[in-house]
Amino acid sequence: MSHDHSLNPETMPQEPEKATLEGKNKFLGLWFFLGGETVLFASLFGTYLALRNSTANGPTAQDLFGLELVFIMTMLLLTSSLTSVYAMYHMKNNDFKKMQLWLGITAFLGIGFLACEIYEFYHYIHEYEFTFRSSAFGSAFYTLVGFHGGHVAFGLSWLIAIMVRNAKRGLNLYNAPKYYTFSLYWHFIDVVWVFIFTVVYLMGKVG
Amino acid sequence: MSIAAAQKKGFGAFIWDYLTTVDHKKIAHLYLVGGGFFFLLGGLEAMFIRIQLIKPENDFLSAGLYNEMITMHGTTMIFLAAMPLLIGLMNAIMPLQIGARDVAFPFLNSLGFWLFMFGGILLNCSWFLGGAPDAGWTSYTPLSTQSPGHGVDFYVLGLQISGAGTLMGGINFLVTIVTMRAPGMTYMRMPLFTWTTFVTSVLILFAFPALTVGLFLLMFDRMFGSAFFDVALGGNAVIWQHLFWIFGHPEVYILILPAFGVFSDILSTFSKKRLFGYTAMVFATILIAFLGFMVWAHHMFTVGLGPVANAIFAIATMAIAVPTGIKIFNWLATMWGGSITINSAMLWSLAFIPSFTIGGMTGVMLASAVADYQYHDTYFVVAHFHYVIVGGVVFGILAALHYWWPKLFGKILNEAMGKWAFWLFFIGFHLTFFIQHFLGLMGMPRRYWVFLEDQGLDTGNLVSTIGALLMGLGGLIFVINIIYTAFKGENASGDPWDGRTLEWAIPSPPPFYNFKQTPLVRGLDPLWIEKTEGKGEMTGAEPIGDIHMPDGSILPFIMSIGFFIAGFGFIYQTDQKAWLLAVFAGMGIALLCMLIRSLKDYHGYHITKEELEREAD
Amino acid sequence: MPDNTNTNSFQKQKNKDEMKKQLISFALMIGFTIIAFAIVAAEVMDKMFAVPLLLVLAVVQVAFQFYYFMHMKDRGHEFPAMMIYGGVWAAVLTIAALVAIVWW
Amino acid sequence: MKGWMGKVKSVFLLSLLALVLAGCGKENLTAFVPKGYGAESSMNLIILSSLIMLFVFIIVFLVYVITLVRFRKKKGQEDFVPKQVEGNKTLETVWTVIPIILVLVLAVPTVAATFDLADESGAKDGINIDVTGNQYWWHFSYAGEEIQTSQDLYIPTGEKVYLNMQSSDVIHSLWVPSISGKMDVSPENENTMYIEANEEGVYWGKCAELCGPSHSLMDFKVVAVSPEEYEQWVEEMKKVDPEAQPQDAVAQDGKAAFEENNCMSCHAIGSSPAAVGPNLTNFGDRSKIAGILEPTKENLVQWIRDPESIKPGNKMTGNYPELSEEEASNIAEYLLQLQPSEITPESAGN
Ligand code: HEA
Ligand code: HEA
Ligand code: HEC
Ligand code: CUA
Ligand SMILES: [Cu+2]
Repeated sequence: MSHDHSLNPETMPQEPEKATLEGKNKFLGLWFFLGGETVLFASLFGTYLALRNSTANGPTAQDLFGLELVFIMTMLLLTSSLTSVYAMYHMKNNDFKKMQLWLGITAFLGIGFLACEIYEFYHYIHEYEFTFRSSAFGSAFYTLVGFHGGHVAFGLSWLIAIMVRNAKRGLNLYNAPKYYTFSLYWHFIDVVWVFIFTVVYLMGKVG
Repeated sequence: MSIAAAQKKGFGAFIWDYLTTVDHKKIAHLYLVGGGFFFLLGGLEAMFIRIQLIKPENDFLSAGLYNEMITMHGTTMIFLAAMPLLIGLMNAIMPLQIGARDVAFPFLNSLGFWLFMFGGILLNCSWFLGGAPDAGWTSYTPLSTQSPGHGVDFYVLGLQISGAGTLMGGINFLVTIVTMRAPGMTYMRMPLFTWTTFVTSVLILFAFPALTVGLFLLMFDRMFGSAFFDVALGGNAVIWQHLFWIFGHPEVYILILPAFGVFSDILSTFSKKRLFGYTAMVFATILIAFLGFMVWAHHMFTVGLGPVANAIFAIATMAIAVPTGIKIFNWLATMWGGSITINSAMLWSLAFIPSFTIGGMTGVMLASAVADYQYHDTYFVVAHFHYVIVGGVVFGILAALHYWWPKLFGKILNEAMGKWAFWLFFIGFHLTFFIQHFLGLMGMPRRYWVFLEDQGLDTGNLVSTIGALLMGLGGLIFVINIIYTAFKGENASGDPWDGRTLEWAIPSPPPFYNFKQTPLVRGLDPLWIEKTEGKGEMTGAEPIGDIHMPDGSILPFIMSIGFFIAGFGFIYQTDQKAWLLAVFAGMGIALLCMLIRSLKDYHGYHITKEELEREAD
Repeated sequence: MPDNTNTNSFQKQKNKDEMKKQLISFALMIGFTIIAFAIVAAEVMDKMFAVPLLLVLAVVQVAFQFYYFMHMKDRGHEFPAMMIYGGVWAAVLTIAALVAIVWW
Repeated sequence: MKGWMGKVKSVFLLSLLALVLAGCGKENLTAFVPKGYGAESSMNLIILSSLIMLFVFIIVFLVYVITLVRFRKKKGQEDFVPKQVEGNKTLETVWTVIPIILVLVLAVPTVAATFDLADESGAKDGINIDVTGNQYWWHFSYAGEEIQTSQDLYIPTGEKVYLNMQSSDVIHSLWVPSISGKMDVSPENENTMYIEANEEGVYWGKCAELCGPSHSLMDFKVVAVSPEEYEQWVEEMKKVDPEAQPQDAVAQDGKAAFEENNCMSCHAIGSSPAAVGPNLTNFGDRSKIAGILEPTKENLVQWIRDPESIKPGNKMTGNYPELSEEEASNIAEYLLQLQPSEITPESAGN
C-alpha cells in the first residue's frame, strides 16, 4: 500500500495528485485555503483602496509608478504560470525530468519577479523617500504588495524544497499531490498579481 | 505502537503521548482541558467585574485594571474558551458521526491545537508583564493604537497565533467531511452536529482572514510605525471597525451554530424521535451562515455610516430571525409527540430554548437601527449577548459535555451534581443578565468601571452581581463533578443513552482507530435504523482488514513554541532591537519544523488484521 | 485500473488537447495584459471608462487562470469552485465595505 | 395607526412610570422616559419591537410548556417508541411566513425613523454647535456666537439643535438618554446629529464608547432652557470679560495663582477656544466639577490638587506645579465666582 515507489507508465493513474486519500485531502485542503486567501487579499485590497489617496503630502501613485518595470514583472509572473502548467502536463504524462525542468524555469521566473520587486521598493525608498511610514497610502501600498511578495517568496522556498527533495526519487503517489498543490498555489499568486497590477499600478496611473 | 502497549505507562510517557499525539480524540481532550482552563479564567475575570460593580463607586479594582479585566474576559471567553471547547467537541465527535477513522490532516490538527494553546498563553502572559490589553475585546482604534505599554501588543500576537490555529482546524474539518464519510453517509444523512461543524468551518475559513489582516495592520501601526489608523497621516480608524466586524459577526455564528447542532442531536435522542424538519434545519443553518456575512455593520449603527447603510443593515440583520425561528420551532416539534427523558444533558438543552429565544429577540430589537441608538454600547447589549452566548453557547457546551462525556472518557457524569450545577447556574444566569436590559436603558453604558451614586442603578447591579456569584457556584459544582466522576464515576457502555448516530455504535471510549470496520450507512440516524430493524449494530462496509494510522509527531508542539518565542520578539523589539533575535530564532525554529515536515516522509503505520481480531475478545 | 492510466493513447491525446487550450488561454491573457497596459500608457481613455475596462480585463484574465490553469471547470472541482465563489462573495462584501462606506 | 399606537404607548408608559416610581431609573437620565425628539423616536420602536417580541415569546413558551408537560416520559411506558415524524410542510410554512411578516412590521418603521433622524435639511438655518470630545471632557462651541462652554451644553427647548461632532483624540460617543440616542465622535470625520428637548431641565449626558480609564466618568449635562432664556444666556455669555478682577481679595489671590501656575496654558476664560483643557468661563454656574463632582469648594480643591484621584488617566495630572492647600483654595474661590449668567442648571430645574 505504500505509495513510495517511483511510478512507471503502467501504474500511473490519470490523476496522480488525487489517486490517494491523502492526495485528495491535500488537493481539497489547498483549494479551501485559497478560498480563505481570497478574503485575506480582499481585506488588503479594500484597505489599500480606502487609503490610496491618503498621501499626507507625500508622493502619490502618479508620482511613483512607472509602467515598464511593472510590465516586465507581470510578464515574468504570467509566464511562470504557464511554465507550471507545462510542468503539470508532464506530470500527467509521467515525465518526471521534464516536469522538474519546467518547474525549474518557473522558479527562475519567480526569482526574477522577486528581484524586480525588491529593486522597485528600493527605488521608491531611495529616490522618493516613500516608505512604509510616509503616509497611510505608503503603509497600505507596501503592505498589499509586500504580502504578495511574501507569498511569492514562500512559494519559491516551497518549490525548491520539493524539487530538491524529490530530485532523485522521481514521481510517486506520495509526492505528486505536493507538486500539484504547489502549482495551484502558484496560479493563485498570479491571480492576485493580476489584480495588483490592475488596481494598484494601472488604476494608480490613471488616477 | 501496538494496542496493548498503550495501556500501562509512566507519567512521562503519558505526557509525551499527548505532546506528540495526532489522534483526533486525544487532541479533543487537549482542547477541552485548554478551553476549560481558559473558561475558568474568564469566569474568574467575570466575577471580578461583577464584584467591582456590586455597589456604586466601588474601588475593588482600579480604573485601568477594570479595563484590562473586561478586555481579557471578552477575549478569553470568545477566543480561548468558547471556540476551543467547541472545536474540541467537533474533534471528538464529528469523525465518529461520519464513520471516519481520523481527520483529514492529523498533523495540522495537532498544530492547530498547539497554536491555539500557545497563543492563549502568550496573551495571558501580559498579566505578569506590565499589564493586559485594555482597549476592549473589540480593540477599537485609535484607542488601541494609543494604548501605552505592551498590553495591546499581546492581544495582537496572541490572537494572531491562536487564530492561525483555528483556521487550520476549519480547513481540516471541511476536508474531513468532504472526503472521509463512510459509505452511504450522504450529505443529507449527516447528523446536525456534523452539518453545523461543516458550516461553522466555512464561516471560519471566510471570516478569520479579515481578522488576520486587521491584526496585521494593528501590529504594523503599533510596532513598525505605519499609519493605517493614524489620522494625522491620512489613516482611517473605521477600517479597523469594518475588518473587525466582518470577522466579528460571523464569529458569533461560529459560536452558536455548533451549539445548535448539539441541541439538535440531544433533543432528538432524548425525545426518542428523529429531528423534525431535518432538511429545513440544514438549510436554515446554511442560510444563517450566508446572511451572517451581510450584517456586520449592525455593530456600527452609531458610527455615522448614514441612513442608507443603516437601513440596509437593519433589514438584513432582522432577516436572520427567520431561519433561526425555523430552528426553534423545529426543535419544539421534535419534542412534540416524543417521549422526553429529562437528565442533565437534557436540562441544559431545554433551558436553552427560552433563554436563547429571549437573547435572539433582543438581537432583533437591537437590529432596529434607531432603537439601537439608545441600546448601543449599554448594558442592554451586554444582556443581549450574554443571553445568546451563555444561554446558547455555554448551555450548548455544557449539554454536549454531559451528553458525550461517556463517549469521551467512558464515565457518566454524576446526575445529582449535574442537576445542582444546572439549577444554580440557570437561576444565576437569569438573575445576572435579565436585569441588565433595564440597566442599559436606565442610562448605564457598558465598559463602565464605576457607576455613580444616585442614578438609580444600585439595585439592578447588586442583583446582577448576586446572580453572577450563583453562576460561579454552579460552575464550581460542575468542576467538582468532573473530579468526582474521574475517580468514582459509573462506567459507561458504548451506548448509554439509546443513541441514534454512529458515535454510539462503538465502545466508550472508542479505540484509537475508532471503527474496526467502516460502517455501512443506510439512512439518517443510522444506528437507530439498525436498532429498529432488529439488528442493533452497524454492519461493516468492508471486511476487517489492516488499518492505516498516521504517525505521531512532536513537530507541531515545537513549531508553536517557535511562534511563541517570535511573538515575544515582535512585542519587545519596539523597546530594544536585540529582541529581533528572538523573532529570527522563533521564526527559524518554526520554519525549520516546516522544512523537516515537508522533507521527511510520513507514511504512518498499519494495525494488522490479526491485532484487531485479537483485540475483539 | 488500466484504462485509468496515462499509457492510454486516448488519455494522452486528451492531455494534449487540454494543453492546447491552456496555451490559447495563455495567449489571451498576455493579450489582455498588453491591452490593459496600452490603455494606460497611451493615456487616451477617460478615467471613467478606463477603470471599469481595466477591471473587466483583469476579471477575465483571472477567470482563465481559475478555469483553465487551475482546472476549476473540470469534474471533481465542485467543492473548490464553491469555496472560491464563497471567498469571492466575502471578498466583494469586504471591498465594498472598505471602499464605499469607510469615508461615508 | 397613530391612535392605536398612541393607546398602546400610553398603557406602556403608565406601566413604565410604575417601574420608575418603584425606583428604577433616574429622571432625566433614563431612556424609559423620553423627553426629546430622538429619544421618542427610539422609544416608539422599542415599544413596537418589545410587543412583537413578547408575542413571539409567549407563543414559544406556551408550546414549550405544553410539550414538556404532555410528552414527558411516563411511568410504565418506558418502552414506548414515538412515531418518527419527518416534517410537516404546512406547519413549516406557517412558522416561516409569520416571522417574515413580523420582521417586516418592524422593518418599515425602522427604515422610516432612520431616514427621519438623518434628515439635516434644517441645519443651515438652525442652531449649530460644534462638539469636541476629549479624553474625558466635552467641549461645545456655539457656531455664529463667540461662545465656548465645556461640560454643560445649553440648548433652547422645542427646537432642533444641530451638533457637529469631532474628537481630538480617540473615539467617544455622545449620549443623552432621555432626549436622544447616541452618535460616535471620531477623530477623522465630523459626525452630525440633532437633538431636541421638549421640556426645560438638566439632562445627563454620557460617553458611550470606551475611551480609556476614565471613560465611565466622562459625564456632561444638557441644560435645556426656554428660547427666551437661551437668548438671554447667549447675551450674558458674550459679555464676559476674561480680564475682570473678582470682588474679594481671596478670589483676587486665586486669580493671580491661576495665572502663575500654568493653568492658563490649557484653560481659557472667555471665548478664546481652549484646546487642551475645559473652558472655565461659566465654571461657577456648573452643576458638576469635571462632569461628576458636586460643585463644592472642598471637592474643587481636591480636584485642583490631585485630579488623578478623581479621574484616573486624565490629561491635567502632572502638567502644572504642585499647589499648596491655600493656593488651591484661593483658586477654587476664584473659579467658583465665575458666574456670568442668571441662567444656570439650577434655574433650569436641577
Ligand atoms: C452567539 C452569539 C450571538 C448570536 C447568536 C447573536 C444573534 C443575533 N444578534 Fe447579536 N451580538 C453578539 C452575539 C450574538 N448575537 C455579541 C457578542 C454582540 C456584542 C459585541 C460587542 O459589541 O462586544 C452582539 C451585538 C449585536 C448587535 C449590536 C448591538 C450594538 O452594539 O449596538 C446587534 C444589532 O443588530 C445584534 C443582533 C443580533 C441578531 C438580530 C441576532 C439573531 O441571530 C438572533 C435570531 C434569533 C431569534 C430572533 C430568536 C428565535 C426566533 C424566533 C422564535 C422566530 C420569531 C422571531 C421574530 C419574528 C423576531 N447583536
Ligand atoms: C463566551 C463568551 C462569554 C461568556 C461565557 C461570558 C460569561 C460571563 N460574563 Fe461576559 N462578556 C463577554 C463574553 C462572555 N461572557 C464579552 C465578549 C464581553 C465584552 C467585553 C468588552 O466589553 O470588551 C463581556 C462583558 C461582560 C460584562 C460587561 C463588562 C463591562 O461592559 O463593563 C459583564 C458584566 O456583568 C460580564 C459578566 C459575565 C458573567 C457574570 C459571566 C458568567 O456567565 C461567567 C460564569 C462562568 C464561570 C463562573 C466559570 C465556571 C467554570 C466552569 C463551568 C468550569 C468549566 C471547566 C471545564 C470544562 C474543565 N461580561
Ligand atoms: C495640561 C493641561 C492642563 C493644565 C496645565 C491645567 N489643567 Fe485643569 N484641566 C485640564 C483638563 C484636560 C481637564 C479635564 C479633565 C477631565 O475632566 O478629564 C481639566 C479640568 C479642570 C477643571 C474642571 C473643569 C470642569 O470643566 O469641570 C478645573 C477646575 C481645572 N482643570 C483647574 C485647573 C487649575 C486651577 C489649573 C492650574 C493650577 C489647571 N487646571 C491646570 C488640563 C489642564
Ligand atoms: Cu469618552 Cu468614553
Ligand atoms: Cu453581530
